Order: sequence, then C-alpha cells, then structure tokens
Amino acid sequence: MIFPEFVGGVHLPPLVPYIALAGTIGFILMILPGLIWIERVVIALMQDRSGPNRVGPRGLLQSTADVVKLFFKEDMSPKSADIKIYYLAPFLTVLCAFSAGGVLPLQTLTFHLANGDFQTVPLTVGDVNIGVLYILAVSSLQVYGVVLAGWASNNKYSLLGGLRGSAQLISYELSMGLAILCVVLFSGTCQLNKIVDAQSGAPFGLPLPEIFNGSIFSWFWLGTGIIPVVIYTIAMIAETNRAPFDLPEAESELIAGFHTEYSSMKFAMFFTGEYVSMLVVSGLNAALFWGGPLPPLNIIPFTLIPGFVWFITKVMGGIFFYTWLRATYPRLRYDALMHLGWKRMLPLGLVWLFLLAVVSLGRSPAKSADNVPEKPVTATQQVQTLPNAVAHR
Amino acid sequence: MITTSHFLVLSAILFTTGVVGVLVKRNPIVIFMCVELMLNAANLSFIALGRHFGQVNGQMYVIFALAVAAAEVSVGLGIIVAIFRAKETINVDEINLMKS
Amino acid sequence: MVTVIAFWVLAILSVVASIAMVVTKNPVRSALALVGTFLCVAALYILLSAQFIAAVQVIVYAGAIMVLFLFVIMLLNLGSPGALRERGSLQPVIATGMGICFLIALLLSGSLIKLRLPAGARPEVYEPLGTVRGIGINLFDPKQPWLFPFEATSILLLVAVVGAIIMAKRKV
Amino acid sequence: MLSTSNLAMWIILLPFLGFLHNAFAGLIWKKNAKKVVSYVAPGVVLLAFGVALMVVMTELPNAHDHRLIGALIPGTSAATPWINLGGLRINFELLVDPLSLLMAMIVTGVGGLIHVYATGYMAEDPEQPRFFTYFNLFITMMLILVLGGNFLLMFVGWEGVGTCSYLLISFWYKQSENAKAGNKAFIVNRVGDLGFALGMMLIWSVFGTLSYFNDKGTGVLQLAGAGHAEGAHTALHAISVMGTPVSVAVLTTICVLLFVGAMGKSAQIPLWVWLPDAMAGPTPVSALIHAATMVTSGIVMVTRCSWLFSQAPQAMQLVGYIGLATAFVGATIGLVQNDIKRVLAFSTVSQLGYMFLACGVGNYTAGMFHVTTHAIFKALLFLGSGAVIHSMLGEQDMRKMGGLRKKIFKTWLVMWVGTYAIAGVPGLSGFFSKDEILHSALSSPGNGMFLYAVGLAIAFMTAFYMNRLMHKTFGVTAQFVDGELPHQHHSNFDDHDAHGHDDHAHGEHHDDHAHEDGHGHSQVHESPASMMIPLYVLAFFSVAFGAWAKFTGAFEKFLEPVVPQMTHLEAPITESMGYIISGCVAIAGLTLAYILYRKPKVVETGQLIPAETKTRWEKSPLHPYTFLLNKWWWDVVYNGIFLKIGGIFAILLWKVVDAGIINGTIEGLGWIVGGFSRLFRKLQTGYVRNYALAMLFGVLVIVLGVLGSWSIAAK
Repeated sequence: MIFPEFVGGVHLPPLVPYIALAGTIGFILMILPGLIWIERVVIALMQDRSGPNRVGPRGLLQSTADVVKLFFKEDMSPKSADIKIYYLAPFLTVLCAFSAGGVLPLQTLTFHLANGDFQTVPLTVGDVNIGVLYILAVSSLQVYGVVLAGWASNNKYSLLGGLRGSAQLISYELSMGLAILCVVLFSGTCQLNKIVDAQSGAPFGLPLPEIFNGSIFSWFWLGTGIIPVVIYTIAMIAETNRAPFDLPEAESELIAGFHTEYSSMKFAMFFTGEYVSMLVVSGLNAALFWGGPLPPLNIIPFTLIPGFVWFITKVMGGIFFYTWLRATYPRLRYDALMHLGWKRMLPLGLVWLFLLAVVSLGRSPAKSADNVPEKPVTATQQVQTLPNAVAHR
Repeated sequence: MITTSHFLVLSAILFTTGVVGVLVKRNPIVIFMCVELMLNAANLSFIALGRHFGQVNGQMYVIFALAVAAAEVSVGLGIIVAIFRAKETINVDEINLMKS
Repeated sequence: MVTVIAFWVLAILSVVASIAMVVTKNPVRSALALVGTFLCVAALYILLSAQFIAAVQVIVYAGAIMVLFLFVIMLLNLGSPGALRERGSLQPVIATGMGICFLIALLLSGSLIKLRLPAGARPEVYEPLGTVRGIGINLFDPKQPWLFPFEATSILLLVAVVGAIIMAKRKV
Repeated sequence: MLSTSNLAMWIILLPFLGFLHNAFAGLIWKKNAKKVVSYVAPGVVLLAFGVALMVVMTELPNAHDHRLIGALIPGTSAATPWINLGGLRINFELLVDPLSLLMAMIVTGVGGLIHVYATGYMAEDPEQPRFFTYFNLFITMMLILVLGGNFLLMFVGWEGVGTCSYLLISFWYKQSENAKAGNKAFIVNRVGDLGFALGMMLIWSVFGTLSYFNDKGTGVLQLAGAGHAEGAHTALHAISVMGTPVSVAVLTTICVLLFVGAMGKSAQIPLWVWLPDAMAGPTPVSALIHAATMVTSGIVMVTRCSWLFSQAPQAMQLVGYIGLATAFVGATIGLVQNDIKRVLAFSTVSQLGYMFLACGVGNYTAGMFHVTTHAIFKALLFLGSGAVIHSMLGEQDMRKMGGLRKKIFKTWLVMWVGTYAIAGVPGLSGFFSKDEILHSALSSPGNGMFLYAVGLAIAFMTAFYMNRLMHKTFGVTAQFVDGELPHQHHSNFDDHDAHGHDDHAHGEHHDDHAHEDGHGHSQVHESPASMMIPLYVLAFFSVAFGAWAKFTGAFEKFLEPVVPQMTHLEAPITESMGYIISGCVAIAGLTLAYILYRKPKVVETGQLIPAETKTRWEKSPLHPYTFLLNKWWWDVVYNGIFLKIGGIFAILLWKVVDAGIINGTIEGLGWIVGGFSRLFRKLQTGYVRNYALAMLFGVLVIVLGVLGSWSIAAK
C-alpha cells in the first residue's frame, strides 16, 4: 500500500509513530474482553462443554459483564499491607506490559513523497536500534509487579507466590535471551523492523521462485533451526506466568498467589497486565520467528492483505497456542520448573547459540543491517540486502 | 545547554550519597545497594566523559563495571545469606568476630 | 530544549531517589528507590547516546541485581521496618558531615580540571557510538585492549556463580 | 662444524622409557608386573647397547674429527637451551666421541648382562619391580653422565647415579645397617660433589661456558686445546673466554676441585670409606654400580678433562699419588677381610687407585683400558660371588664357606677366570691393562721407579688376596653342614610376608622350600641359567678382550682423538721385560696364597692366633692384622675428627648462635610488636562502619592534598 505524503495539508510520515501508539493501545484495550472470551470458548470446546453462553450471543458479552462487575466491586486492602507498594505493584505490571509493545513492527508504510521519491516508514511506536534489548529490559522489569505485590500484601501465600514469580522470571529470561540472540546473530541487528527485513529474502538463500521470497520458509523459526523458537515459546509462557508455568498464582496451592489480596480494579489491572504481556510476547514471537507482517507466501491474494493484519493473525495464533497449552498440560512442580529452565533449556540454548555462531562464521562476513544507509529503499535495493549467498550465484 | 560538567556534578552528588549511605546504614544489604549506587555514579561519569571525547571507551569500562558488579552482588548476597544462617542476624554491628 | 528538560527532570529524580534510598528505614523501599535511581540513570545514558548501555543497565541492574536484592530481603524476611533499629551514635552525623566535605572537595577539584579535547578527537556525537554494533566492534577489536578483560570477566562471572552457590547452599 | 648424531639420544631414552615403565608396571600389569619387568628392564638396556654399537659403526666413522654432538630430547636440536640466564646458557646437548661411546658401551653392555643376571638374582624379591626401576634409572643417569655434552649435564648424571646408588644400597631398608650404609655413601659423596660443583663454577667463570665442544670453537675443551690434535702435545695452552691465556694456578685449582669430585665418586683417599659399606646392597648393585660403572665415573671425568689436567702438572701429580696411595691401602686391607664381597670391594678401591695412577702419569688411554677390563672382570667376580652367596642362601662370610668347588663347579670355573684376570696372569685382560699402567708409571717424568715398585707390590697383593678368596671359598673343606644352612633372606619382607603378599613369589620359592624341608639332599645348588649365562659372557671377554685390544691396537687407536698425547721418558726396561716382571709378580702372589691357604687349619680358626693366647702386641690396635682388618682405623679416625669435633661445633652454634642471638632477636622483635599492638588495639572498635569512616577520612585527606597541590601549581 502506498500513501501520499500529504493528506489535506497534513504531513503524514512524522505522524506514523503516534498512529502506531494510538492503534496499539486502542487495539489492545479493545481486544482484551474478546481475548478472555476466546480463551473460555476455546477451552470449553477442547473440554467438550458449552462454555459462556448466557450474556449476549454465544456468551460474547460475558467478559464485558465481568469487567463491569469488577468496576463495581468493593476495593479492599489488607490492614497490615505496605499500602504504597501494595498500590504500586499492579500499576507497574500494566505499565511494563504496555511499554514493551512499543517496538513491535506492525507493518511498513510506504509514502509517495511530493518530489517523486518513495519513503518507507515503519508503523512502530519507537523503531529504536536496540529494540530487542528494550523488550528484554522492559520484560525484566515485569518481575517487580509480581514481587512487590507478593511482598506488600503481607500474606504468606502472596509472599511465596512473589518469590516463585521472581525466581521463575529470572530463570526463564536467560533462555529467552539466548533464543533471541540466535535471531540477532542471524539478522545482524537488534532493530525489530530490520529483523523482519532479514526474513524477507529467499529461504536459506536458495534459488527458489519469487513466490518463496519472504515466505514461511524463510522466516527465522526455520532459519535458526527450530530449537530457538521452541525455547522462546516455552520461555514466553513461563515469563507470562501462564499454564503450565503458572506457579506464582497456583490456585490449588497458593489460593491466588501474589494477587491473593487484590480485588476489584487492582485485580483487573493484574489481569490486564497478564493479557497484555501475552499479546506482547506473542507479538515478539511473531516478529522474531514468524516473519512479523510478512505474508506466508509471496503471491497475490496474500500480499494484498495489509501487513498488520498478518501480524495480528500471528499474534492470535500465539494466543490460541497459550489456550491450547493451558487446556492440555497440568502445572509443573516447582523443582521440575527450575530443572527445565536451568538444566535443559539454558544449556540447550547455549549450545545452539554456539553452533549457530559457528555456522554464521562460515556463512559470510557479517553484513549487518545496520550498515544499510538510511534512505528510501526500493524493491530492487532490498534484494541487495539479502545474504551474500544469493549475490554470489 | 547541558554540558559534560552537568553530568559530572550529578555523578559526584550520587557518589557522595552512596558514600554517606554506606557509612550510616547498618543493614548490609542496604550498604550493598549504596555501593551499587556509587558504581553507577562512576559509570555515569565514565559515559559522560567518553561522550565528551567522542570515544566509545568510556562505555567499555561501564560494561566491565556492570559485569563485576553482577559478580560482586551474587557473591556478596551469598555471603549475607550464609551469615544470616549462622548468626540469625545481619546487623553489621553484631557481626564482630574481629573484635577482641 | 527537550534534552535540557529531560536532564533536569531525570537528574532531580535520581538525586531524590538516591537520597530516599539512604533515608528510608525499610529495605524494600530502599531497593525500590534504588531501582528508580537506576532507571533515571539509564535514561540519562540515552541522553548521552549510550543506548546499549542504557538497555543493559536496565536489564542487569534493575532486572537482575535489584531483583536479587529484593529476593534476599524477602528470603531473610528483613522487610519489616525496625528490624534493624539504628542505635544513637555519632556515626551518622560525622558521616554526613564528612560526606558533604567530600562532595565539596570533589566539586572543587572538578572546577580546577579543564576538560580539554585531545587532538583528533571527535567531540560531536557520531552515530555508532552507543549502538550494539559500535560497542561490539570496539569490544572485539584485536587492536583495542578490551578483548582480554572481556575473557577475564567471563571467568570472573563463572567464579562468582560457583562462589555464590557454595556460599548460599546449605550443604554442598 | 661438528657433526650431529641422531641416534645417540636413544641410548639414553631407551633405559629411561624402561624406568618409566617399571615405575608404573604395577599399575599397568597388576600381578604380572614382575614377569614383564624382568623382560623389559634388561631388554631396554641391551637395546641401548645395540644403539650404541650402531652409533659406533655408522655415525662415528663419518664424523668430522671423531666427534658428534646430539640432542638429548627428541625433536630438538643440540642447541635447545635448558637454562638460559644472563651469560649462562646450558643446552640439552650430548657429546658423542670415542670416550663417551666406550663408556656407553661398557654401561649398557656390562650393565645389560648384570640386568639379565639380576632377573635371576632378584626373582624371589617381592619388590623386584622397584629394584629394576632404580636399576634402569641408574643406567639412564650413568649414560647422561658419560654422554652429556656439558659439565652441568654430567653433573646431573653425577648426582643421579649418586641418588640411585643411595636408593640401591639401602634397597633392603628394613635393616638399619643398610640404610646407614646408604646414608654414608650419600653424605661422603656430598663432599666430593661440592668439589665438582665448585670446579664447574670456576670453569664457567674462566671459560664462560660449560659445553665441552660447540660449533663456534669456544667449548671448554676446545679452549683448552683439544681439537687441534696435530700440534697438541707441543704447544698446549688454555685460553680463557677473554682470549687471554689461563694461568697454571687457575687450571690447577680447577683440576684439583674436579678431582675432589672424582675422589668422592671413585672412592679415593680420603673419601673412600663409603665404598666397602656400600656392599650392603644386593650383589648385582655392587657389581653394576660399585664395581663396573659408577665408581669409574671419576676416571671418566678426569679423562674427559684430560686437556685441562695435562696443563696442570701439579694436579696430575696429586691425582697419581692419591691413586697410588689408595691402591696400596685398598690392597693391604683386602688381604685380611673375611666377607667375600668386602674383599672384592677393597679390590675395587685398589684397582680404582690404579686407574688414577694411570691418569696421574698422563696415560689416560691406559686408565680407560683398565676401566674397561676392570668393568668386565670385576663384574664377573662380583656376579660370581653373588652366585656363591645365592648358592649359600645368603651367607657372605668366607670363613663359613669352603669346599664349594665340587658343588658349584661352573661358578668356580668362571670365578677362576676372573681371579686370573684381575691378578694379572699373562694373557688375560687384567694383565695387559695393568702392565700398561705400570709401564707408563715407570716411564713417567717424576719418581717413575718408585711408582713402579709400589705398583708391583700392589699387583702382588692383588694376586694374593684374590687367590686367598678363591681358596677360602671353594678350596679346602666345607665349613658348614650342608642341609642346615640358615636361610638368610635378604628382603624387606620376611619369608612369610612375601608369601602372604605375593602369590607369584610362591611359585618361585618352591625350589627353595624343597631344600628347606631337608629331604636329605644338598642345599647348595648351581644358580639358574639367567644368572650363569652373563657369567659365561663376561668370562669370555675377561679372557679375550685384553689380548685383542693390545695386539690389534684397536683400543689405543679408538681413544686417540680424545686424549692428549703426553711426552714420556724412555723407560729403563723394555715392554716385553715389563711383561715378564709383572707376570712373575702375579704368579708369585698366587703361589704364596696357595701355600698359605691350601691347608684347612688356617681357615678353620679364622685368625692366625687364637684370641686367648694373644700377646700384648697382638692385642694392640697397631698390630698389622688388626690394623688392616679395621681398615687402618680409618672410620674411627673419621668419627673422631668429624663427628666429635663437628658435634661440639654444632652444639655451640645451636646453643649460642641459634637459641641466643637469633631467637633472642626475633622474640624481642615480637615482644616489641606485641607491645605496640596492645597499645593500638584500643583504636580497633571492631565495627565495620567505623573503619569505613576512617577510610573516607583518608580519602578526604588525599583529595584535599591533591587539590592543594593543584591550586598551588595553578598559581
């Protein structure tokens, strides 16, 4: 899709980040009740039962009703809690969850400039060159919400939940970082849009028909050898405290874990934070391993659909995967969780990263995406940024 | 206009705060945090001076300082946990085996 | 203009947070104040065009080190204020006085040093200064002295990991 | 340009590999260790002999100036530095020339035969692998000594063989006399080694190197004149590293110091006292180390440095007279000893003296000739005596032997060959080598006649005591009851232990037990083939080697390039006249012994006169028999001088200097420090925070100081 530079005297390209910001937040807030509904319906289907069916058609308004109920619930706080921190915790959770979404590469917009040139602008809130690190940083801050909530509630179940949460988040962040590093190693950049660009070439640099350029086969889930995507997916589930890694809020052991003492809107904020986190890490998954806004095949019906639709589709795929897992697996024991994180995924990730490093040494002298000059990129120029293997043929 | 000196002064203030914190606190964990603050203040001046001279070397030092800080904290907290197990307290004024 | 405002806001915030860390009696609040200071410092790093360091600062300090602190505080249950009550002594007074003297001395000495640019240095901020690429190329450049410290640091970290486990484990 | 030898290193490395193997044989082979070791240990030495032969056959003839240098470590060159400090550069180098090859062949050849012999002799010992570990290590060290290309490597070998000697003398360390004998040997050798080390340092400071030969022509021996063989004996003069001539006084000092080292190792007066005691070790050790090889290293060293000695006539005279005195003293003591191995030990001392006499009169070739023949027949004699001792189940006292000729005829036969060889019966090897020495002594510039006369007397005594030994051991009637011999098991384990520990030993013991059970047949038996075959080989060479070397002149020609040719006076008698004289002397000695010891009566009492009937003179310590039996009271005098006086001095040092001055000073210091500590301890509150505050104070002072200096500088 090509947009004009000026619409009604408004200079469009500088506005793109704001559009992205508004779009992201608006979309997330809008989709949240839908997400909960989807989850409930999907689980119900998987468990062969009816699921929500009272409020609205097929129970579609059930979540809205729940939100309304939460709004009007009494806002209680424990007497012996550390009130300031107790209030701070849910805010932190939501804040971190939302801010992580700021670098997701929704789509690339192309503007037809007044002087005849074309300019591509990423539809991203902040397309920073340390995008991956930014996401890691922000998601590492998420642990504070859990820890502080657990501690400030002054409740031993909450404290246990908080401790579990912090240990779990720190442990799995390592594996997550390793998986992401594999992608960074192959794309040569930390900027998410460029990582997406790096997936838009021919699969493995093979001389295949045009239709495979940027197709599902050239995305990094395959390009980095499947192991990183598996590690990342497991780690992202653990990072968001979802089943089967939902130990910090294990209802059968710890009542509700770190948010036992939270009710009403504060609870709703935790809930929001959790779902936003799911969306964000799924979005990161989509951008890193599943080609972001790229269509699965480079042919007409797919390429006509705008990139952000593909992106959202992939995110929704991630959400479905979450739900599927939740319906399938029992919760892990705590030691099994640590065992998996430290003794299985971390060594595997390290070894795989090392192997990939060796492979990429043999591939070509690192031609980093950072080297590409910042100017309007045309389709022909994009070909030149493909791995050298193509150029040599 | 913000000059390098602004950053250096800020760094000095943060560093002094850390020093005073080390001296007045009795909780070794908080003392540790103050030490981390001092390290950060030093890092800040490293980066400011590196920017001043247009060199990336200042940032190199910070990377190593970060790594060393991480190592120091892990061992230090390990020691604190071990001391707590042995003495049921971590008050630095009660850890006085050296006192005759 | 944005930079000036950002600097003053962040500077004041970081100083306030650091003083709050020292003053407050509750270790958890101290830790939170310190996290605030770290975040402000990280933002200042971005002002200094050290994006990579800023991200690492958040990941390592805020995301790992301070969580470890909080973890230990909670583990030892030192959270309740007054668990370590300060006894009356002259130490804090002397320390504060001496600290102020120290600060004044630092500032004085700073005023005596002229920051001169060496010949050939580029005072302006150039693009790859703080990016992952700029740092990485410098760090692994055989002509630069950083390669050996880098390897040494990795060994240091390994030793620290082993040491921490030995220290903290009940039975080895 | 010196030729290089690629093979030489393997002469050393093979025994070394054997040593490593034997040391870990128990780990590798478990219960089969003894068996494997008994093949590997002699095997590597014999292989090394083969390599040495190969070097002689292939590499030496092609060598420029009969000299090769080689590397010690495979894959390196001879210029590989071992020590490189300032001006001192020591290489891992070997010097391969006729002298070192001759010694290498003696060490590996005779040594190999002794190894074979020892497989039989030590078969019963449960610690046999340890024995062969030391044995192979000894061979390695000895080869380093003789093949090493510089003085320091020689010193390494020198100390290495000393260590092995110590280890092997006290091999059966459970008996304290053995351990003491080992200590004695080691400590006495220390004195000599000190001399050697000092001489070596002096050499370095004068010549600036320790290598014998090098490519630049600045090796010690090259500077001393070796290598320009043609005009050597007319215009010898050593030049120092600075290019100036070295004064005779310095050279004499060097030579005397080196000779002190040789005295220790080769058991010369006054450092000879350790050698007789060293017989405490197993007999193969006595044969290999204390007769054939190690004790001759002093002569080898003097010969190696002959270019230096030749220019220090006074040092040479000292060598000659010390050698003569030692030969005489050794021979006289040998006359009256009763222990079969001790007789041989004193004989060795005496023969070593002979060799030094040869060096002292400047006929180094004759010295080395005697080294060679002596190595062969003394090894033969020792091994033969070992076979006797083995047959007698460990008995060593000749007074308790006798009449063995019929029982162990083959042993008797080879022993006779050895006896004739050492006595100098015409035609056997000892005759030629000894006569060569006597002849050159006679023609030497000094008191030729005196030297010759004393030498003849010694030869006479040698023949006498050797024949005495033979008669007492094999002749007359048996002084023991066959079948009732006490089993004197030489081992660290008594019989019972040995069986308990090692089933393997049980099988080997089976034979002995049959005897012990005493079913009426003889205990005394011939030794196994592994012990006899080396004896035959050695006997053959005892007979043949001397004549071959003498008549073909091969030996002299072989060694010619490595020793300086000395001027000799015209001897008053011709060589054939000398042959007749020394032949007669030898036969006279043999005859006298035959007359005296033919009759059993003399042997039975063990002493010429029964103790009760002794006169005052006969009881006096200066009575010749007592005097000689007690080795001229040498040990007693040493004990008196060194132990008593030294002990008093040591106590003085301990009580006054150590306890009084040194301890007092240190304790006083400690007391002062303690006082100050008590004073300053009040400052130490024990609170970390106070210390940190003090630290900040210090930092503040420093910062202010720097600040002040800056502001002053700014003005």
